Amino acid sequence: MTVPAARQPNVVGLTKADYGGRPSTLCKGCGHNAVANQIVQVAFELGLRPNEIVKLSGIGCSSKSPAYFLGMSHGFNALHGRMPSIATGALSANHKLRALGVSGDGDTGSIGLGQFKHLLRRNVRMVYLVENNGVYGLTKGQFSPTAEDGLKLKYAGTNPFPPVEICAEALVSGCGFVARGFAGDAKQLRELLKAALSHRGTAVIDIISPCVAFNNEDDSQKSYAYGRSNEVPLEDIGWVPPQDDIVIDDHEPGETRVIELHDGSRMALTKVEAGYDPSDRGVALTRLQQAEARGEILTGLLYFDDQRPSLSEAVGLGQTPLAEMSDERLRPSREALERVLDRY
Amino acid sequence: MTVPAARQPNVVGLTKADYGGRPSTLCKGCGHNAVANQIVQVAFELGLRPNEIVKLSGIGCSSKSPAYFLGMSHGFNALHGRMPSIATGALSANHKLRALGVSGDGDTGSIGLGQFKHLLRRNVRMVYLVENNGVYGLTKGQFSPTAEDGLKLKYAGTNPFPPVEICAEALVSGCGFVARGFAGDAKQLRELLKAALSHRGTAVIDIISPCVAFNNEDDSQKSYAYGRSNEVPLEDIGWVPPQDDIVIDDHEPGETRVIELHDGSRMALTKVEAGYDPSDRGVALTRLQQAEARGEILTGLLYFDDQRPSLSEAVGLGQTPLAEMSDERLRPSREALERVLDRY
Amino acid sequence: MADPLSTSRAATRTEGRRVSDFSIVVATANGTGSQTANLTLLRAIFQMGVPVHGKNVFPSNIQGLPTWFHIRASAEGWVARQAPEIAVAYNPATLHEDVAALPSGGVLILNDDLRGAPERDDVITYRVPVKELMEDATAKGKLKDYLANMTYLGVVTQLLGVSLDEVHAALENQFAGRRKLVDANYPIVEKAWRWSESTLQKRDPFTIEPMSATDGLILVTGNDAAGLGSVFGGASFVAWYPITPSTSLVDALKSHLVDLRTDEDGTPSWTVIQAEDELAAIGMVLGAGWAGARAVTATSGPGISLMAEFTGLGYFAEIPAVVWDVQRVGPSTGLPTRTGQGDVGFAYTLGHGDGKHPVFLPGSVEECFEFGWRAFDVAEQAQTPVFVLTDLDLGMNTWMAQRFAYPDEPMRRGKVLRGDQIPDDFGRYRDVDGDGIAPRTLPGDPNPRSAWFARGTGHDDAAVYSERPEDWQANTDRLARKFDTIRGLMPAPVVDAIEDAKIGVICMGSTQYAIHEARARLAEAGQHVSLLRLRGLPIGEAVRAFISEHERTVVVEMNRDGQLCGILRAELPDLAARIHSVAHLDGLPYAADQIEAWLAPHLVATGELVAEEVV
Amino acid sequence: MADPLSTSRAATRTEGRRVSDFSIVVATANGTGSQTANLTLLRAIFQMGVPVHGKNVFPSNIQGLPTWFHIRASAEGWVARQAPEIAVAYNPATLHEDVAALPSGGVLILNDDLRGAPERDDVITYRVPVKELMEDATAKGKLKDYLANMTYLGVVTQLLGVSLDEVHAALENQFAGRRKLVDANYPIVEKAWRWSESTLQKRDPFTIEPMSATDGLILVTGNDAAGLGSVFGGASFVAWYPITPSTSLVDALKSHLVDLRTDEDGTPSWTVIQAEDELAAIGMVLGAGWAGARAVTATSGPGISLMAEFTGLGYFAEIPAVVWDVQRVGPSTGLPTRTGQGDVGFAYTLGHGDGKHPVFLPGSVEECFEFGWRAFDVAEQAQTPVFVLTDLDLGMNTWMAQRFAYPDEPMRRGKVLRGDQIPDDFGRYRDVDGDGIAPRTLPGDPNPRSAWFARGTGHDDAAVYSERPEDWQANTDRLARKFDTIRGLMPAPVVDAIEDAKIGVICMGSTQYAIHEARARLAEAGQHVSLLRLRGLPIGEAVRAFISEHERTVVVEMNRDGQLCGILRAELPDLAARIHSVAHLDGLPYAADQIEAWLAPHLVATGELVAEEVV
Ligand SMILES: Cc1ncc(C[n+]2csc(CCOP(=O)(O)OP(=O)(O)O)c2C)c(N)n1
Ligand SMILES: Cc1ncc(C[n+]2csc(CCOP(=O)(O)OP(=O)(O)O)c2C)c(N)n1
Ligand code: SF4
Ligand code: SF4
Ligand SMILES: [Mg+2]
Ligand SMILES: [Mg+2]
Repeated sequence: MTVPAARQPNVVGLTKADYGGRPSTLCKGCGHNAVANQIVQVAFELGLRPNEIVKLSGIGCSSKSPAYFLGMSHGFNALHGRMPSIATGALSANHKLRALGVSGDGDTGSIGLGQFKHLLRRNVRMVYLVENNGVYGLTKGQFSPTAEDGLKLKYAGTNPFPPVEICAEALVSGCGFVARGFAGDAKQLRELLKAALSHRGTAVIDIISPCVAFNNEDDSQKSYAYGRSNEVPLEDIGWVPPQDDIVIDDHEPGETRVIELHDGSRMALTKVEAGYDPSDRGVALTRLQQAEARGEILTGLLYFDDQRPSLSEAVGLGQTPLAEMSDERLRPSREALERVLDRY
Repeated sequence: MTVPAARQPNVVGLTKADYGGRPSTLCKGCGHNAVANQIVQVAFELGLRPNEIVKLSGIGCSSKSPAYFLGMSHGFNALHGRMPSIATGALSANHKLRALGVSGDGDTGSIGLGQFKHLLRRNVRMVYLVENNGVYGLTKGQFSPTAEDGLKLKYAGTNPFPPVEICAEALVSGCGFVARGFAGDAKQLRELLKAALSHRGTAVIDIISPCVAFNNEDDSQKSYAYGRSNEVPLEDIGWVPPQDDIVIDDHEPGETRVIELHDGSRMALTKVEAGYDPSDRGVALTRLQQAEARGEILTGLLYFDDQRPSLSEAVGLGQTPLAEMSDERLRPSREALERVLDRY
Repeated sequence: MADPLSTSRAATRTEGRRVSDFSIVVATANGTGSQTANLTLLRAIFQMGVPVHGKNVFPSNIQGLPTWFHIRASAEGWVARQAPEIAVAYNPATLHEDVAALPSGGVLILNDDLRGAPERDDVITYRVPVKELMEDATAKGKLKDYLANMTYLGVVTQLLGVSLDEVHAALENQFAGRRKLVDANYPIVEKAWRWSESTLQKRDPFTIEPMSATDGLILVTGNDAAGLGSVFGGASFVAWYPITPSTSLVDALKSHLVDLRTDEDGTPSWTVIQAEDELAAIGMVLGAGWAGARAVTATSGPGISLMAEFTGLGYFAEIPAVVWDVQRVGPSTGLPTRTGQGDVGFAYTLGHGDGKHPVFLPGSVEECFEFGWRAFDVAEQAQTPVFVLTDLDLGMNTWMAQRFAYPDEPMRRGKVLRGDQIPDDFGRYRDVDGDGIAPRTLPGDPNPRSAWFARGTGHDDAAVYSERPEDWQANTDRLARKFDTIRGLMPAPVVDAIEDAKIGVICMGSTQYAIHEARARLAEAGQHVSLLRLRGLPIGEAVRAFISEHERTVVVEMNRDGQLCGILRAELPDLAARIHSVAHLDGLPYAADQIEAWLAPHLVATGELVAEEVV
Repeated sequence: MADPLSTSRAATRTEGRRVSDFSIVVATANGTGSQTANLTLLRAIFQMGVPVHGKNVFPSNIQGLPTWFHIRASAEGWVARQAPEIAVAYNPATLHEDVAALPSGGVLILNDDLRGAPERDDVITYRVPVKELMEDATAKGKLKDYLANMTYLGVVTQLLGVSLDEVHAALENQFAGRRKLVDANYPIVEKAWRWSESTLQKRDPFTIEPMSATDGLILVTGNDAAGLGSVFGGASFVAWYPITPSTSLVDALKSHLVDLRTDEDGTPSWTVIQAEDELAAIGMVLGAGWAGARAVTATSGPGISLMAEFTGLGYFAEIPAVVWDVQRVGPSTGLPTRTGQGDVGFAYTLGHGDGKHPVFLPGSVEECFEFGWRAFDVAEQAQTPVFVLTDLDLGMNTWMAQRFAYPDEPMRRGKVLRGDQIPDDFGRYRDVDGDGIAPRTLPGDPNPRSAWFARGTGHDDAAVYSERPEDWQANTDRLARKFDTIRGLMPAPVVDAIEDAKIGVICMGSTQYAIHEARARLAEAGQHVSLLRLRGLPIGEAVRAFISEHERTVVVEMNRDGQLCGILRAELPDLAARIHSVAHLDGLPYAADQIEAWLAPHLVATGELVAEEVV
């Protein structure tokens, strides 16, 4: 596919700007902004029709971001952890729509874990993005359930619990598209987004998306948690200096890259090798475990299987979405009523 | 350990009858009754002190059963799907207590999935039994999320969704004791219960516990679902004939046994082999997958690891439970207050 | 344990014959399948043209615990609960209490295989040799126990003078004509009926005589009616989580959808999803409503609690939804198989912060059907979650009803703008008509102007996030205006104002039947009481008028705290002093004599009754 | 976007000097860390003995959006919101509005690096060369921007006549004496102060002069006070889920626990768990309460909705629990960083079915502390969930307060039977004392008789499952009796009844400050209005008496629907006609002039004001 230049209209006659949204109110340098930008780019490149897309989210900094892309698409900023049920209803009412859902690690892994898992069981056709930063951004830095065991954060202290592994959760729940990306790896993210948008059911992408405000390891020299406690009053977590985006643009398949976060802490990202076969759920689970054991984070398309019907297929919906059915089709006839009453 | 005779007092001077509860109001032949009986037997054999145990449950037929054992122990029949949070609070308030929790597959796998998974992350010290029958018993036979994909039930129709695998869920949530039993295999169940009761954190036992009233495969000749539709008015799901317990008492390790349920449908139970090493989470997951692929249900102790501290250990509680602390210890002194106020 | 509905111990009227005016209780154990026999008995009486009603008093359990089925036949058409004069005792576990509960002069039909029935020489006893009657029944084993229920059906019908033909017809109807089933059951009924005819000699005054009072009527449960009404309301998306007593509503709804809303090629014009819990169920319904479908869920008390947060979102983001609450006894898990009206206060203002919701209050199975489709119209016209509060008694018991009337107006889909209808200055929450209801657009609309971002956070009238105080206040004031518009959309109360009556009673829902009967009795005694049956909230002018016209208004409701009374007092402060509360909840439907007793003090207060007369 | 609190455009009083009586607003962007400078300014004024109060108006966002900090100095001690006469404009994004909002005669302290400030020749402007002042600051990069806030601190203090020593002391206090921090900041303050002294020439009338009005007082937020009070109430188990504006309550609670409740060997006498959501948080708290711990959770609106089902269980199973609701603006997600009182109606009857809960209504930081420990006593004495409703304004803003009084009575643990105290006929729900409160036992008790099975389902007085109507009614009637006992346990209202005043105002919580100021102004104009500040629900006799003594009662509350007013009308029907509602919610704390305006029509109605006077 040839990628149109931003100012040129794409196949559906829209420019990149047409896929933009309102100005972001997220922190400068927040990974979530980078993701939003890639969504705009991908939608533009694929020539998606904004009216065929709905944007969904829960509550959190991440969940705010749908306001910052696809301004010509309808959207629903739901409740904390409850995007999945809204998505299930909306996609049932109109299964012609494509849903692009943005959630956070707290929104999905904590309050929303149950709905997330049941959404996957039903295989609702949508792209489900988890912008994963290991913290609660909007409520100022508490641990999210995806924070590593033993992680020390200035605000939150030490985390004594094992992390919720979004990809593993998706795998055991029978999800047919499980991937992980990194907000700073635009190329990979775009590829994953494009593949996800064409998936038959629920496509989950767990996106490592660093929080520049609160994901600050206590003992890291460069963290401004450190800075705060030594030069800046600790109480003043009100101070959040703008940061630059973390970007890696040459991460090769099979390669492990160590990236440095704003606080100076490091994170090892391993991209699945070129020949990786994503068709075996068991292998995917094992690879995740191995990476975890090595303290690495595995990225790429980890599992793919589109055999399972989506929800609307499973319930046998036809061409016309429920939401577009005529009143005649929705309300049976007088005679039909009489027939039923005759049985009573 | 020598097993005392029922009428003889055990090490703590109690007879088996002392561990009994109120008469069961569950259906005759319900697997849940068999489980309750084994709990009584095990508590008696181990010589547990009733006052050191609390019985917890959610809502459902299964969750009723704590009323039918250990009548001298305190208990809390909580809300549907919410036993885990009650357990977390209760065991935090008094970490000297041992908790025996009974839930159902709907209670745990559906409404309670989120709380279940977060309980496991925190590793609250308790035995967590899921009496798994694939249906909602108390609400008369709807599918539970553990029902197999494609299962046809007279009342509920055909299930289009993949099952929630309780053991796999426990494994990915970092649970250190994951086992599966069968209500009809008393010997194995007692062994698992005894091991679970001495575990450091949360011990999960997924117990296959057939529902004689509603787990009736549509097309099985012997099912009374079949009977109903042909001889008995279907509307009358009010008819639930008493059944005998299904019992297998000679199931050897490594062996696969096909059992016949009351409706004539069959179920293949495979017991992990004698030499099985339960110390590898990855292996446990793989074995579960393999069994599933063969249409078998793996039973036995699938995974064991007691390295992780329990919640009360993680938060560093001392000898005295919070609930037993003196008012003096709970309310700081006048001077302490003045000291704080001086800072304001 | 004793049958809670058989409470009266007063001697029953036996002089002369008691034609088509008495109550029967059938005592069996849960899971024995006696429902078929009971419903057949009910229907046989109905077929004879005699007004009849059945109440099932069952435990929250599947097998073995006692259950009682009550049938009241009333030539005058009363259907409220009444202590039975005839008891069918087939449950060993409650034998003693069931016999003891009979009034002297009552009738006992006893399974003779049961031992230890207490002697009651003031009661007429007929002993049924069940084993014997079952001897040559073809069926074997467990099925035999099940069929044994047919023996009392045969005996009771014979004793009451119901012909075998009637019983056979009723059985056929009950089995929807499925031969095999009829053939398996009927022989036993017949044998018992003939045995009774030949052996028993009638010593009691109770009989059924043919009438034509049920001509053109149907027998149906409220939940079935509600499900059917929803289908005729165009329900296309249903998400729910099982809970007694709402489960049978969704079961009925689904089977009617399968029956009436499936195309020739088998394509459904609907989707029903069993959600993982009630939070998800209401979330799915709101998602579907936002996307343009007519979406409904049904639940009971605990589910309403779990729907609180999402209801607030639906209210604030202005999304249509219909929520049925088949009320059981609360608080908490309470009594899942008993009836009550305890959710009205909670549902009306469900959710934190400000907000009120339209509440339909059906009082009959006809209204369960009617509100089944009307609720969608109000939900879409007002773009808000709408509650329909029924109860277990209305929902799960079998009632006589007029054949349901086909919707008398087209579906009202509310203000939805499509394509070119969408103005350049479209703002999702702009009150262009001044009625507080702004036009909405739906996802999928090709017009780029159509897009808006639904949210539970503060927004301006273009749905853009805003923390500006004036935006918040303008928006919530508009929502208050909208609620006034909604007043006009709710069904008017049913008023029976008696010329210069001093007392007016206000009620809602299924309690009306006991109240009608009590009012008739009072009227005979010369005490006239007006009645206003509320059919929806918010209230309209009619309620104010009614209360103003009476010296004293008594709000009768089936909860402990007098919730509806509190709502009326709060909304009509100038009249509050005249508004009194009669609130009782023990899980049982009201009986007329309870109402009489509760109204007595008020009649005394208004001087219509002298204290002495109050027993 | 404009600062919502700077609404008045009336010219400000400039004749003569304005000594210690004016408001300042500091406009910056969120995330720039201006809080330190603002709190230091606040404290410096406080140290000079001048009554002062600060309100932070911030967005629901982490970085970049506008935020305004208001400081009101008032020699008379008024702390209600008042439109500022002095504006510090450091935020380019709101520069225009911030300047425009100033009253004529007002003062503008402008970051001179910002371009495009509108000309206001009716405003006194001082330009601060921030870059220049920061030039030789040691810190580099981003930290420099952060420290830049210190420049306005220096200039403002100098202009107001606050000595450098005071500022330094305030800074030390703010940094809890941490040298490094003081040394990093103070030089910049000093430089700016001296620059101001040497270059600016004072042209405005606003000054601070030393007083002794704050002697012995402290400066603290309501959430901090609540956390501290809870610790002195013996809180030992805390489960919560983060949500603004309750998060800082739990943060404070936890840090006080670490500080005051950790043994020498480091063993905590407490556990704090961050739950996965609010359903789990309240569940954990109930589990801990059942097992005998003093357990508490804190949340805000959405969390209250999610706690509905569990609250009903706590009410029905009778388990002590304390729930703090730091109210923000609802319904739904609403305005997370704005203040309101919209949960009172919902929390009071939270849960489906019948049921009412004790609600504490703290109106000051002192009461946040006091109710912090008292709530546990009531929860354990009444064995029920207790709510404490505060709000964002009280909870997150900084208030002057008396030093908190140490609890004047020992911990009341309620009726708990242990070991041999447990009678042979122990029944968990047996009302032995007739006050509706039955003694409980705790898990772990060695006495075998101690065991009982807690449940949300119907039960007899021995906690055994029961569906019997009489058991249900007896139990729920007892719960109603218990609620009457609770009336006696709640704090009495604070009443200021004015001799033959025709109007009585009833309020709750933090709105009292604006009301006090308004009443003082009215009193000057000869219009006397009584005040009753409710401190808890259910109400007691004092409320009835107060309303009876006044021709007209006006219930002032910060929500749209007049929720408290509705409760009072419903519970006092005979007085309801006299109870009027003043309900306003836009997210901002009330100002005295708003109260005056809202009361005016009522003063007219009672003839104390002639219509013409009302503007
Ligand atoms: C029911 C409910 N509880 C709590 C909150 C407060 N809250 C808002 S966002 C959030 C956490 C967001 O974390 P995450 O999903 O990781 O998003 P992030 O901000 O990190 O992108 C919480 C707890 C809420 N809005 N609703
Ligand atoms: C909030 C809530 N929703 C629904 C119900 C109704 N309900 C009671 S038990 C049950 C399902 C029980 O299924 P399971 O946990 O598998 O237990 P089983 O009866 O099969 O042993 C449901 C849905 C309830 N009690 N509470
Ligand atoms: S707080 Fe963290 S997650 Fe939120 S916007 Fe800022 S950087 Fe992003
Ligand atoms: S319905 Fe099923 S689960 Fe419930 S008691 Fe009967 S057999 Fe057991
Ligand atoms: Mg996050
Ligand atoms: Mg089950």
